[in-house]
Amino acid sequence: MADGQTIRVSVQREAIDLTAEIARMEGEGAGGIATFCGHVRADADATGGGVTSLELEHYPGATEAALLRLATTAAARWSLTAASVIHRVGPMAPGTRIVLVATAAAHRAAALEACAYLIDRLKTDAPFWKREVRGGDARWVEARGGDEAAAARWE
Amino acid sequence: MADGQTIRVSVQREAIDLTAEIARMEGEGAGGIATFCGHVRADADATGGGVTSLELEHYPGATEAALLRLATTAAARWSLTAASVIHRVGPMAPGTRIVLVATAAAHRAAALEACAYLIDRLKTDAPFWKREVRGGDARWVEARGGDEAAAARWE
Amino acid sequence: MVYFSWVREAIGSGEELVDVPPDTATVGALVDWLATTSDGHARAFADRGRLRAAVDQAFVGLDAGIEGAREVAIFPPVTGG
Amino acid sequence: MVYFSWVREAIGSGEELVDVPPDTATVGALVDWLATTSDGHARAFADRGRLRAAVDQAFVGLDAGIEGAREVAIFPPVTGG
Repeated sequence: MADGQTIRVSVQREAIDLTAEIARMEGEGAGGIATFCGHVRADADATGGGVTSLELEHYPGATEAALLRLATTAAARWSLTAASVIHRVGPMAPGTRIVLVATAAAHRAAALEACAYLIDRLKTDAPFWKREVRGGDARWVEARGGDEAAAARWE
Repeated sequence: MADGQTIRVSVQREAIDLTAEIARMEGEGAGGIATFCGHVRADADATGGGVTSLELEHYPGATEAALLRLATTAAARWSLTAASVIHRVGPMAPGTRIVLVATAAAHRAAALEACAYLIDRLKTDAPFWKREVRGGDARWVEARGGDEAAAARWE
Repeated sequence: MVYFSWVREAIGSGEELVDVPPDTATVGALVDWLATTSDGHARAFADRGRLRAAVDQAFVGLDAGIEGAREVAIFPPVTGG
Repeated sequence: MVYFSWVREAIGSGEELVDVPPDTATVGALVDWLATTSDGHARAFADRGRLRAAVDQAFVGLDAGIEGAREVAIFPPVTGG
């Protein structure tokens, strides 16, 4: 890892403070900052019932290690000046931020590609599991085949 | 343009409020939001003098039209739920936000690609001109050949 | 052993200590043996194609060895992000 | 006519009204004629490869026609973002 790269990963029950994360990177003198933020969707299912809550389970220890490995890899591959991955766990209401990836680099293409890499790989390489609650029903979300394909394009 | 697409462009002398823009998109129920934010760099030149100020000139009327055309094109091509392009003009200190592109979509790849498209195309298709002030000297920034190539990959 | 998501729910516990039979060489063999220990384990491990594993917190295939492992995790494909 | 960036500075003004000679068909021909009107214009338009243009606020090449145009802009390659 080159000098001056700031890597931060967090698996937290608290809300994700996007503003603070951007401000932190700007304070470090970032040229360009790319972010991706994912939110709990309130998709209606076949019966018309929307998601009332999403619960995120994870593998403590292994999760943080996986995120750190991804962020470090991205920082090296795209010469980032900073990379942050923040993922929430626990119960969340629709509209809530689940995940934030932020990357800073001197060149915009590097920041944007690294951001896409991190969110793609996080979907297949980090041990999180989603459980949707719709009224009284709860079901574990199935992995999507498209996620494997999206992750594989970075090999 | 499909229903429910919110397009916003702004060419402004005021600071760019990234937090407000994200909050606005989240309030509209976005699934995933990608952003790219560019900042005034304090690059040292060959003589060691850093940028003390950056001035942005633009072509009033034509600029807004160009940004609106780009945002509308991106929204249609990637089925975005929202797209915002905010560009500052006038004098700016190092570290200041020059430009913010934000895109919202149901699918992360769409939001990220549209964000990359907008910042790439903005660099060649929108009439802005940068003038760097280093102490007592000022010079107009030269266009970069790489920008033309980056814009061309979206044809 | 640690379990997550519906694997944990089917087994009814997120953690258990097990004395692995001495001839158990791989994660797959460990799963085969665990499936015989209760109806819950049998249900959790019914479809091997839907199982993923980690040995000492590193992701591995079901054919990975477990010699010297302190912690083996079994779980469904991940769905974060 | 409207000018921006160093084109504007060389000419010393961002705007001017001009009576275009009747046989001036393209942006390039207009630039050729403008370059004869002052030393500043000559300096601004010395290197045609560094000039870009817009007719009625739409980007065009220097070979574009100007018939019926109300506003022609001449400027360097853009450098925003």
